[in-house]
Amino acid sequence: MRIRYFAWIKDITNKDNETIDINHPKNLEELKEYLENIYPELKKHFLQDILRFAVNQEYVSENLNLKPIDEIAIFPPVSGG
Amino acid sequence: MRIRYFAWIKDITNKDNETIDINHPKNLEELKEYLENIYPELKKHFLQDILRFAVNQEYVSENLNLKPIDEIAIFPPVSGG
Amino acid sequence: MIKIQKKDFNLEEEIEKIKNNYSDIGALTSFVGYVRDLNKKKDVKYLNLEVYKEMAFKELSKIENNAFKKWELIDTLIIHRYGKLNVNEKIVLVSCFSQHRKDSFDACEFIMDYLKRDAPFWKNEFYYKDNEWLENSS
Amino acid sequence: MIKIQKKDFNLEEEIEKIKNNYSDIGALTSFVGYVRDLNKKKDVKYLNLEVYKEMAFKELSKIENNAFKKWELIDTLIIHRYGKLNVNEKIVLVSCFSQHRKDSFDACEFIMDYLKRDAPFWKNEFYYKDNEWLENSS
Repeated sequence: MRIRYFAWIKDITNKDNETIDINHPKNLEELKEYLENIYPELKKHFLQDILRFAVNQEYVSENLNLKPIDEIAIFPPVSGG
Repeated sequence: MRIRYFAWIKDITNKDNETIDINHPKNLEELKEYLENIYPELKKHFLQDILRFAVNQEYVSENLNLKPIDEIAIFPPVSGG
Repeated sequence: MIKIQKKDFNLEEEIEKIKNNYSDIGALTSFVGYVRDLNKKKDVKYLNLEVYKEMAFKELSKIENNAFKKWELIDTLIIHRYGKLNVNEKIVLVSCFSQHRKDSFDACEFIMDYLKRDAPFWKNEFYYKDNEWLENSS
Repeated sequence: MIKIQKKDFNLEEEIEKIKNNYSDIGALTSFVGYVRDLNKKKDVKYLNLEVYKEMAFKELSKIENNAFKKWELIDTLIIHRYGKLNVNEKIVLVSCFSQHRKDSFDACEFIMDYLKRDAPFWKNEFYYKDNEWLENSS
């Protein structure tokens, strides 16, 4: 599955996207745990519940199951307009 | 005093303005009576209370006293915009 | 700024002329009114728009001033045309410039509402067989 | 129509392109957002505007569709820029075309509110000494 990062999330991950190929997380909560291990700084932002998640370009707020072909995006509150 | 007519009022008066020089009406009610005599068709519109009056380019709804230098305008409801 | 004119106008140019004077504008709401092809279920050929010009300036200035009292505005622009206007032509532009969007939205709608109610313009709408003086509903 | 682009746009041209397709449009409300010279009490040099383009199209389409369900609209136009934007440059245009003005006013404000809340754009605002990622207040 492909993970995309936007705005200041990229400063934490040092990349704007990456692909997780094997033993992929089964759902969003597992993905968060997986990413917390790689990027410990993400943990506090996950805990504060300020970030937004999109699966295949749609907002998700529940613990959706993930498929290997999904594109998951993680980003801070938006500021367009 | 100068009287100005707009929109379909001009079709009743057959002019878009006229000047009343002597023995001028002292107030708006006297002016209406004066004009009703010249243009009988105006009477029903005055009675229906649909027309609007402006003295020196300001709306008036009361029986304002008039001075010889005043410009009085009589017109139907507006339709700009 | 208030302009009452016969000729058409270019939105980009008119708006830029105002915008160029300020760097603190974050929001602009603009309303444009057009001549429609159909009104009162009749095909419209064109409008003849009459104005009481001296009073229109006074009345639109009053409405603008009231908007400035009610909202945080940086500038406003009102252009109203008169004379013969064909279907699809612009009739009116109201633009409200502010720092934040809520002020510009509310002020623009307020100015349009009062312009429709009080500004001394009259539309004489010409159809294929006859014509009619319009009245704005209040 | 939704456009997500780096380059600037001309209001008159973009609006006329839509307006030319219809003769029953009587009302157009447009909102334009600009880069301001001052924010958070700091002098702004420029913005870097980031977008999640594929999602922005989807999200803006949803918002447009919701506006069409709620109001009598003839057409809508949303242009949102991204990349480096200097002070005074346009960021966004939302235009709502309808027969009557109330629909265009309400729909335009609705689209702007939801665009600000949900469309995946991020402003990285550069001041003279530092920079900051902004967040829209909800």
